[in-house]
Amino acid sequence: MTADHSAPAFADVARRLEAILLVVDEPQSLVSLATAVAAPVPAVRQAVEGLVDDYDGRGTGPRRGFELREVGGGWRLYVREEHDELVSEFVNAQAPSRLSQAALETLAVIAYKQPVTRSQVASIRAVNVDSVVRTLLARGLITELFTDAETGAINYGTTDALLVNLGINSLDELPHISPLLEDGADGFESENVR
Amino acid sequence: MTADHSAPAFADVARRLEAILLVVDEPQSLVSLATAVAAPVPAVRQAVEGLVDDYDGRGTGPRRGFELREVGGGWRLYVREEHDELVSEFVNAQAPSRLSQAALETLAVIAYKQPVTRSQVASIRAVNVDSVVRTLLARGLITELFTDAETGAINYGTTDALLVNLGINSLDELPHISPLLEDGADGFESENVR
Amino acid sequence: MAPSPERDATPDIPPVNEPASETAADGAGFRVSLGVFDGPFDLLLSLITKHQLDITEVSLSRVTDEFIAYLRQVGPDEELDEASEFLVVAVTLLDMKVAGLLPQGELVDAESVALLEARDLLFARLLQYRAFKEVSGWFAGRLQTEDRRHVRAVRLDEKYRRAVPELVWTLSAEDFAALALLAFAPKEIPHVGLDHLHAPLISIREQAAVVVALLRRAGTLNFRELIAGVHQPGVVVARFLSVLELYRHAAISFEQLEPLGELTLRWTAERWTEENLATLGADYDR
Repeated sequence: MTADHSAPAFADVARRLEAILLVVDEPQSLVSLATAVAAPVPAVRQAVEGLVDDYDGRGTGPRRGFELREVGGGWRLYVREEHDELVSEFVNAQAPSRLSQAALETLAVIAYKQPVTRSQVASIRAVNVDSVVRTLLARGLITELFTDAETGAINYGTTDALLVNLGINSLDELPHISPLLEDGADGFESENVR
Repeated sequence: MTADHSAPAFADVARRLEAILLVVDEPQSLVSLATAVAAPVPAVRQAVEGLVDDYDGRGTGPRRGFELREVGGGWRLYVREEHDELVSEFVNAQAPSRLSQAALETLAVIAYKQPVTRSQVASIRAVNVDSVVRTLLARGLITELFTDAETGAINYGTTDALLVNLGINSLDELPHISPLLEDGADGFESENVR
Repeated sequence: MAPSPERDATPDIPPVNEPASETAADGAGFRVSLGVFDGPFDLLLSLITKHQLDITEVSLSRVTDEFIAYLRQVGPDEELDEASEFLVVAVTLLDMKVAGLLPQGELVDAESVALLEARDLLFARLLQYRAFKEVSGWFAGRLQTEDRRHVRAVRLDEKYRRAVPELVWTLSAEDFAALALLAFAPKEIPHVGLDHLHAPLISIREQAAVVVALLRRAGTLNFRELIAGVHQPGVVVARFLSVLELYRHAAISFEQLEPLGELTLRWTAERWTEENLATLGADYDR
């Protein structure tokens, strides 16, 4: 509403964003941030970009020990990477158990092929994937998207939690493998190869 | 250790303090902070004071939406008071007045299985439960009981607030579902055939 | 999932990814330590990598031989579906090899067309599998990097928590227990629904659970009582089979005074755990 004084309004939005970012426990989209600080999305976008620069030391201040990152579809405060070890020691963090190679490959297939059924994944990997799918579900990395009305097969897709775990903001940021896939596309789409 | 170059060392301590302060729940004493960032207490005191001024806008940067405050003998980041209302509204808008089905089921699992870790609950529910556990914690329906010395996993249990909501005096008054619990799966006592 | 590492394993054989040492003609030249591979494509890829060859017809015959040799090591008691996955690939490879050995006539007959298609399909799937295998390395790296990151996730201050609207709670203790039952119910990954194709499958184990529950409560029952109120013939059959199984486990005894006469069942098990139930009727699973 008081959009006449551009500079103070911007600073104001940035300060309110800082307050909100301090309490959130999930990535917040620009829209959700805009609602929270009662400002239009473009102003919030500008303020967020300003804060990123600010914390990265491209403003008047120093490069902070924390940073503002866009991950998993939203913005959150992170410890800057160079201090990760220090913080790990302090919080005595346990390294979470790693995913098996089979789980990683299955996850990759689901990420690129979603929505995809278990039998489609199995035919790409040529092995049974049931237990691996269960692990990925329990980790919250994949989710059931919908059930095929005709076959009753469940279609799986990846979650925002996967994006967060990969440190990316959207599936578009996955590396390109389409050239390889196009080669192989014909034939196996017909799915009853066994 | 490299206390010869006072200025860069100070900045360095301040940045590491920022990293630690970003992740702590509880106010941290100067001694604890000094241990965390591996710097002598006087240097840490100086850096903390520097950060207070910095966040309050008495340095080169703006007055931040958060502040560094000493409360109960320790230091922690707080939302600056002038943004309290904004944050309250945000939190309020985020928290529905009813628990979701997922949250209720997770709560039930914790109630009957306590003490229980998040990953145990996740494997019973076959979904990731991190965010609902946070919700239940925030609602005061569950609490952290203790941390497993070996695995570092936090064990959760229910609170008196749950008992009050259920209208019972103790956990013993929860209706029995023990056949299910003993072996976790085959609840055949209930005789209902598909 | 992978074949068990013990059987037929020859541990002193170099890993398959190593550059090809000359292992040619001597039949048993190529041995793999079982358990290394997670599937036929995995094996095929390893063989191809081992010979540092492109997937071309030139390499095909050799790779086929080694693949078949590997398959021979997979014993007959190997998991059926696992072995069959390997077999499908092996048959395709063999077909292709045979086609390569035979002189090619000018006439393109239906069979060779089908063979070409099979080859293209196999190659296509192999390429695809390799693509996913490669990209899974990227996933592993990213997950590992991000595991080390720390995000701000602190408890909400008490004063903000108080701002949260009062929780609306409508469940009684009984509702809550019912919810718990629901939550503890085993969550099998649902299978593709085939109900529209076949009669629904009836589990002997589930029926045995019912029989056990009924008999333990009553002590003695005749079979008619055991199937009282059951209208599905399949359930009756399953209950009968589970009675036989329970007899085999010495959990019950039965009496029948005359042929086709009343069958009286008595619960006799001194020790009975749910584990017995879990393995019961396993013979009928396939």
